[in-house]
Parts: sequence; C-alpha cells; structure tokens
Amino acid sequence: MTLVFACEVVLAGLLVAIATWTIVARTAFAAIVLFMVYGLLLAIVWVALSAVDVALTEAAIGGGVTSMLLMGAATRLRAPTTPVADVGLPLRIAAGLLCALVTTVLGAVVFFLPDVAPTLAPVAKDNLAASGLGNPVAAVLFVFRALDTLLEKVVLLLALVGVWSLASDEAWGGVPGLPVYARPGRILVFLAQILPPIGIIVGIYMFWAGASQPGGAFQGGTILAAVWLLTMMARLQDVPAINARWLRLLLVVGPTAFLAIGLAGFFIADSFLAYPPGIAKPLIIVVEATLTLSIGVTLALLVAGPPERLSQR
Amino acid sequence: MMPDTTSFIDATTTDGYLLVLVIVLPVLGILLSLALGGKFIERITLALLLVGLCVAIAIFAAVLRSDQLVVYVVGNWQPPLGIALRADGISAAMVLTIAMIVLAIGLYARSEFGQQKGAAVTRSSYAFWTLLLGIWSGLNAVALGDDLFNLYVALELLTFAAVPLVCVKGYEATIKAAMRYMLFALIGSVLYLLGTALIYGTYGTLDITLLADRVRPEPAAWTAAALMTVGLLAKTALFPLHLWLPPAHAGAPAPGSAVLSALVVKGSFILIVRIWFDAMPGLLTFTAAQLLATLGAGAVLFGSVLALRQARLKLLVAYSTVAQIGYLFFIFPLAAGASGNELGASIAWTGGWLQLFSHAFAKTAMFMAAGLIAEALGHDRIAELGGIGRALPITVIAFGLAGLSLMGVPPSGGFVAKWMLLSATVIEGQWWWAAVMLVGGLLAGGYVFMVLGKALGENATLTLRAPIARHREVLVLAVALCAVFLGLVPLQPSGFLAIGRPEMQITALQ
Amino acid sequence: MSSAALFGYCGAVLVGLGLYGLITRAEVLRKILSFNVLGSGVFLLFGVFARRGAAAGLGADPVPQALVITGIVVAFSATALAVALLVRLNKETGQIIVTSDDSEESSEQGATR
Amino acid sequence: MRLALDIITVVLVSAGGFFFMAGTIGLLRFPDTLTRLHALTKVDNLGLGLIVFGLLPQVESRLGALKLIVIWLLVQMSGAIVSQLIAQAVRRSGRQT
Amino acid sequence: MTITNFLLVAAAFVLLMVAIGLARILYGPADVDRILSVQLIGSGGVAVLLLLSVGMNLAPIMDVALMLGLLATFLSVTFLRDAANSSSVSPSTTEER
Repeated sequence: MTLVFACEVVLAGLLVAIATWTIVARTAFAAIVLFMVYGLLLAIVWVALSAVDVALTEAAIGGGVTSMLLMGAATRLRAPTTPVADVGLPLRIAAGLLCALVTTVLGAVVFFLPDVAPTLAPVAKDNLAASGLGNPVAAVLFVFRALDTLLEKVVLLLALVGVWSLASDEAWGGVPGLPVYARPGRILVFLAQILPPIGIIVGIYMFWAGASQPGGAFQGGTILAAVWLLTMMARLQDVPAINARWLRLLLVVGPTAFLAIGLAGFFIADSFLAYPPGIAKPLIIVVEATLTLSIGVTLALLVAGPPERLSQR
Repeated sequence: MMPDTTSFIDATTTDGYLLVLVIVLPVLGILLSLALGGKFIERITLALLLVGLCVAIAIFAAVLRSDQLVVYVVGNWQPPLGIALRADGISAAMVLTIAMIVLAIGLYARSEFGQQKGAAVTRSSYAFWTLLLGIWSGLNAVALGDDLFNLYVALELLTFAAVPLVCVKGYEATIKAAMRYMLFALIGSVLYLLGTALIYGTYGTLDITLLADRVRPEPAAWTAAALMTVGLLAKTALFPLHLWLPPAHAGAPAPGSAVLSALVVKGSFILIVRIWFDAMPGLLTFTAAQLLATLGAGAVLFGSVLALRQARLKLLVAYSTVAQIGYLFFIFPLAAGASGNELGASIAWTGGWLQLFSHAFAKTAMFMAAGLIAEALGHDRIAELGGIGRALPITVIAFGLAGLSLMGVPPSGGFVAKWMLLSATVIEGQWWWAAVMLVGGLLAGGYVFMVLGKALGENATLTLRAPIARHREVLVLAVALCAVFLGLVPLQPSGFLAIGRPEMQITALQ
Repeated sequence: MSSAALFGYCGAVLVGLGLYGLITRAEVLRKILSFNVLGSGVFLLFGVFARRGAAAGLGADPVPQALVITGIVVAFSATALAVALLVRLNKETGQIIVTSDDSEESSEQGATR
Repeated sequence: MRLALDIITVVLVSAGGFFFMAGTIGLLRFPDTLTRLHALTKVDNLGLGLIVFGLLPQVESRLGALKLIVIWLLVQMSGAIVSQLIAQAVRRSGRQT
Repeated sequence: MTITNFLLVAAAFVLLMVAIGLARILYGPADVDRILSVQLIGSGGVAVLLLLSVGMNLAPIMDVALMLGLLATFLSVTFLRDAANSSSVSPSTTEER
C-alpha cells in the first residue's frame, strides 16, 4: 500500500510543479505546452483516484482539445507592439497572500473532513439495474441527472453560437479560420490518412463500451473531433462552411434525439427524461450514439473558431 | 389553516410538467435555429415566447391556486440521486416576469434585428435571437432549479448567452467590454463550483431542500458559502465587483442592454438568496448579513453618484443598475430574522423581491426608451437631448414613469418596495440602512430629473435622424406602466411571495 | 495521510495557483490558462470526495464523477468562448490584454448605429 | 508454468524500465535537441515495447492482450512519425537561427 | 514479492523516470525541445498506465492508456503545425523527401 502511495506522492509533486510552471512560464507558448503535459498527467491522477471515466474525459477534453484550442489561439494572436506588463509587485504580493489564504482554508477543510464520508454510491448502485446501464457514471449522466447533461449540451451549442457570433459580417456563414499546415509534408499526410480509421474505431468503441464500463459519448465524441481536426489541419479535408446543411444537422441530431426521447418520457414512462423499463438501454444507446456525433462536430467547430472567409480559400 | 409546506417529501405535483416545459421551450428554439440555419428564427422565437408566456401564467396560477410548491422530480429519480425542479411563490413570479420582459424585448427588437422577407439572415440577427432564447432558457432554469450543480449549469447557460450579446454588433469597444465581462464570469463560475464541491464533500447532496436540514454552521459550510457568494457577486456585479457592468450594459444594443440589466444580473442574485435563505438558513449571521448589505449600500451610493456624472444616457442607465442592485442586498440583514422580529423580516422579504421585479420592468423600459432616443437622434449625449420631449413624448413619459419607480415615488412598484424595506428597517431598528435608502432615492431623483430636464427643454434645431414607429413607443410605455402597476397590486407581507417558505408565513397568524 | 487527502491538498494548491495566475497575469491567454488550472483543482477536489465516498463495491462515488465530466465540458465551452473573444479583440486592437476602462467609447458605439 | 510466465514478465518489464532510465539519462546528458529526440523516441519506444511484451503473460483475457498489442502498435507508429516531424521542425528552425 | 507488487514498483520507477525527463525537457530552451515532453508523456505515461492496469487488475485503465497515446499524437501534430508554419518562410529544398 505504501508503494502505491509513494507513486502518488511523485505524481502529486509533478502535477503541482508543472502547474506552477504553467502559471509562471515566461512565454504563453511555453505555458501552453506545459499545460498539455499537465492535462495528460491529470488523466493519470484520475486513474489513481479510481475515476476512470473522468480520466478518459480529462485526457480527451481537458488535456486534448483544450490544448489544441489554446495552441490555435496562440498562433493566431498578433504580438502587441508594446511589451505587456503584469500587475505591480504590491498587488502581486497581495494576490499571493490571498491565494495562499484560499489554499490554506481549502487544505484545512480537506484536513477536517468527517471521517465517514457522505456518499451516494450505494443509492446509485441500488438503482443501477433500474437504469438499464452497467456503468454507474453513465447512469448518473444519462439517467439520474439527465437534466444536467441535456442542459450541458445546450451550453455547448450556445457557446458555439457565441463563438460564431464573433465573426465579421462579411464572413458570416463561411469557413472557420482553423490554422492548418501551410505545406503538409508526406509524412504528415500519411499520419492523417492512417489515424482517422483507428480514431473512428476507438471513438465508436469508447461510446459502445460506455454503457457497461468507463467511456461514453463525451470521450468517443472528443476522439472523433480530434481525428477530424487532424485531417483538416493536414488539409486532407476542407474546413466546412458553417452554413452547410449536413453540418448543422449533425450539430443538433444528438441533443434533438435526447430531448425528443426525454419528452416522449412524459407519455411512455410517466416522466420527463425517464425511460420505460425494458427498452431503457436501447433508447440510451440511441441517445449516446447521436450525441457522440454531435459532440464530435461541436467540439471540433469550437476549436476551429468563428468563420473567417466565405469560400474555401 | 396554514398550508402544509413543511413536508419535503418530493413528489411531482399535478402541474409539475409546466416547469419542464418552460425550460425546454427555448431549447427547442435553439435547436431549430441551428437546424434551419436561422430561417424564420425571429418568428420562431416570438411564437415560442407567446407560448412560454402562457405556460408562465399557468405556473403562476398553479402556485397561486394550490398555495403550495409546484414540484417536478425529473425522471422520477428522487433527490439526492436525482434532480428536482421546484416553483415557490418567488420562482413563479420570476418566471412570469421573465416571460413578460423577454417577450416585450423580442417585440421591441424586431425593427433592429428583424428579418427582411426573402433575404438571408444576417449574423447579428441570427446571434441576437438565438442568444435571447439561450438567456430565456437559462433564466427559467435558474429560477426553477433546486440542485446546486444543476443551477451551475443553468448559470453557465445564462452567461454564455449573455456575454456574446454584449458585442453582437461587433464594435471594437463592445468586444473589450464583453471580454472583461467574460473574465469576471470565469472567476465567478469557478468559485461557485468550488463551493458546490465542498458542499457535496461535506453533506453528500446538492439538493437545496435536503441541504437545509443537513447544513450545520461549521468551517466547511462557511467556506463553501463564502466562495459561492463571492463568485456570484462577481456575476451580479455588486460593488466593488461592478467594473465590468457599465461598459457591457451600455455597449450592448438596446434590447440586449434591457435583458442584461433587467434580468441577467438577477439570475445570480436569486442564487445568492437561495444559498443563504434556503440551502444554509442557519449560516446567515448578523455579521454576514451586515457585510452583504454594506456592499449593497456602497453600490447604492457609488452607483448613483457615478450615474449623476455620466454624459451619456445609456451609461447613466447602466450605472443606475449598479445602484439598484445594491438595494436588493438589504434583504439579507432585514429578512434574515436574526433580530428575531418576524414581522419585519416578512415585510423586508416581500419588499426586497418587489424591488427586484419592479426594477426589472423599470430598467427594461428605461433602456428601451434610451434606445429609441438614441435611434432617433443618432447619439445619446444627455446635454443634447433638448427637444426630444416634444419629438417623442410617449418615450419620454415612459422614461419618466420608469424613473419614478427607481426613485421610489408613489404610485409605483419601486415606491412600495422601498417603503416596505424602510418599514422593516424601522421595525427592526436597523435605521442605518434607511439613511442609505433615502440618500439613494434622492440621488436617483437627481439623475432622472437631469435627463428629463434636458429632454423637456427647447431646441429649435432638433432634427430626427430616423422616425420612430408609434407602436414601439407604446410598447415602451406599456412596460413602464407594468412597473407602476406593481405598486398597486395588493401585496400582503406573507402573501404570494412567501408561498413555499414556512418561516415567512408565520406572521400570517399574527 | 491517505491518498485522497494527498490529492485533496494537491487540489487546494492548484486552486490557489490558478487564482494567482488569473489575478496577476495580464495577458488574457495566460488568464484563460490559469482558469483551466484553477478549474482542474476544483475538479480534483470533487474527485477526492468521490474517492472518499467509495462504497458498495464502487471504487469511487459515481455522482461527483459525473459532475466533473459535465464540469469539464462546460469549462471547455467557456475556454472556447473566451479564446474566440480574445482572438477577435486582438484582431481589432492588436492587444493581447484588456486595457483599462473605456465605458464612454463602448456606450457611444452601443448608442449609435 | 505460472512461475515461468512470471519470470518472463519480471525480466522483460525490468528491461523496459531500464530502457526508460537510459532514455532519461540520455535526455539529461545529450547536448542538443536532435540527439535528445533520438534518445527519447528510440529508447522509450523500446522500453514500452518490452513492458508490453512483459505484461502479455499476465493478461488473462484475449481481448486485453489484443488491446495491449494495439496500443503498443499505435504508440510505436505515431511515435515514429511524430519524431520524424519533430526532426524536420528542428532542422528547419536550426537553419533559421 | 508478488508479481502485482513488482508491477507497481515498475510503474513507480517509470513514473519517476518520466518525471525527471519532463523536468529536463520542459526547461527548454527552445519551444521545439518542449514538444518532446508530449512525446515522453505519450510513451512513458502509457507504460505507467499499462503497468497499473495489469498490476491492479483494472482493465478499463488500459482504455485510458489508449486515449493518452492517441491524444499525445494529436497534440504533437497541432504543436508542429505552428512550428512548421512559422518557419515555412525560410526557403527549404530538403523539406520533403
């Protein structure tokens, strides 16, 4: 047991060191690379906390597409003519003290946590059979707290509308300005050709496995998003214009299916977002399958940014 | 007989499905707007808003009729595992107010963001209607949610719709304003989430009703409450975290300003009240309440003085929002019942909420009026408003009526609200808040009359840049009249707004 | 010290670090990064509570895990929106920071179409 | 039989661990990016390969074993390709300075 | 020492090596040096996770390893896009062979 703990101490130390470095790094670019490593490392931490579902999500979204997004931003930003000055020393000291206080208080709260931790694990476990799923985390996401998940899908779509609304009027309806390779080399093209089939298989596997073991629509969808972004960056595929009909349909198919099945619950299962016993699992699979597609497209488009030009190039 | 509101056994009530409907309707619109690429978005939004208003009225009627909570247990999964939606008197009134104001704003925005027949939908028009739907959905979810994490998602929904609305026109300065708003919102939401984490870790539930029984005054609860409150204050823009508000609210297009100022900042305020009064009632000590109200007092004085010094109409109205938000925070020391005076607490509770509703209508009318004036003149410099009173009499009257409510002059909702809060200060012996309120009222009078004085002045050379359709002026007047009529609604301290909260209804027996 | 407590302290430190960066770094991109570090600290605390709630044969309480998954997606949406605003801001002004108050200008552009 | 398999595991995994150590020492000792890149990719991939083969005898299910192999192939292949890309980038940035 | 314990020791060892290596690479000085860190996490992190998965007999951890390996590749490609684009102004004939 102490061995595992030693492992965890190394992990925690590394995590804090890299986080500190991310904050204090001199250039934004270095900070983003550090953040990439930080995100992937966090995935291992989540494994240590026995939260494999979260580990997958963290690796995919927290470490993966978030870093892709930030990297794209760093490339697109023009450097200012005047050097950027951070806040002055007195304010920095004050901020440091404030943050140290917050950390101390939080640490104290962790230290004084009750010996018997409150938990919903037994309740979740008891109702797992009724939910029709084998993975308790998926059951919470799609059955017990399905309203959160539904609203969160709306949040994603709304964020996308918000991002799109930052386009210029002339480029409206056009092609997002995802930075791509100026001259993709042969090796890159090769990679971009062989990774998509693997990625798609892994993505489908993640969503399929998600019903009974860790994984699910988020993780699967994120892999699809990453694969799609890769082929676009390598210029094997054009970035689509945002007014393409297929694109819009893909965006809404998942949330629409979720909402429709949720509303159908009024009539076939006596409650909104309830599933009739017996066909609960197939219904949730339909929801997850369509959501995987929608999440993939939404995440990729969020990374791609607002439209910047009307035609392909 | 007193209604049995103390039993917290969750069961979906007969009309519970209405709560789901009012949250889901706008979502339907968002999905349609994306699927159709913005075709018919304006008509879809307005149609949904009309239906939504009917649903909101039905919810209001259901709460009024049953004199009890309307509850919906989503998916029939009981909290703490599942999520419940609950409508008490406040939620029902809030949902109705939201529906009315958003509908009014939708009608008002038709001339600015309406779609030409046959023409493709423009960027700003598409974004405006979709974001408006998002705000509507988020507000409803915030008003009805009863689970701290569900409320977090709802709050984010609200924020992600509100921030881009600020810069929907795409001007450079508004993008700066939106960026600053976003940064405040980021801090706010993450601090709130941190608080929910601590609460879950300590009490094992996020359901507000269940928490009320479980939370004890202890360090973890204190820390969580403090973190959540600071986070939400950043989103509510309470002094001194208000810095983002004036440029954002003044820079947004008029209908956007109206919905941001009238409703969006109230979304996070409702959550603060929910935390302190519903989730952790034992934690609201005298000191904590005084501290919140002190910040409120600072907002009233600071916001009003700055409003007086503005040269531009929209900025003046935005600073007035900073001030009027301050009044809301008097609810904490006065309605907490820490002084042991239940009558005073009950009066303050009703007065505080009335202030929220009447300010919502008044501020909507004011920003709409300011928008019409700016549209007609091509500018909103207060010094050059001369003659506008003759050119747009209905608009200026509407502005004045809304101003009466802000000042607290009878007959208006603002008057009754401030009168009730003042009475509570007297009953509870917390006279110092009364002094702030009176000064705030005088300052509000100052800035309202400053505008009216200029507007009613003569100016022979006034030329209108664009004519203003009469029906838009009438719409603004109608909204302003709503603020006035709120003052005529017979409100007992323990009436409708206390439904679902036994502690406020005790006085009904006295 | 248990491993849950270890990562609990770790989360507390990450929250402090992220908050520090969010306040003191001027560049918006650095602020967004700090927000993500701060967020991960909060999620880690959720994870610690989940781990402590291991029961009924489950290695961790599934409810906080689900909350974190939702939270990660929401945080990503926030990051995407903030980044898009930043890129647009940079395009308009050439700045990578938010300069001091300019309500006047904002109100002017808001009022005149 | 069990013992033999365990011994195989111990030997192969230890060898893998050794290669990881060698890679790290290389990183610390080698003077420039290109040589460090070589140290890293060659040695680490070898280390990972040995560990994967060391783990194979311990995996009961066939699916698990298949997954191990797939992961190894994936990391191996993309590692090789990406290090090519890195080398190109290094060479180009070297020319610029 | 049981085989389980051995695998956990190996995991700890590889993690330590990765940690030291990361410290070196992240120190820089060039940005392209730093991208090696993503590669290192790609191979080393996968090795750690695989060892943990088999050692703790938790099959799902293997999926995390798969995800990590895949994502590390995507991230490297994204990183190198910017390195390639920023230096593509310089004339080069040996870029594609």
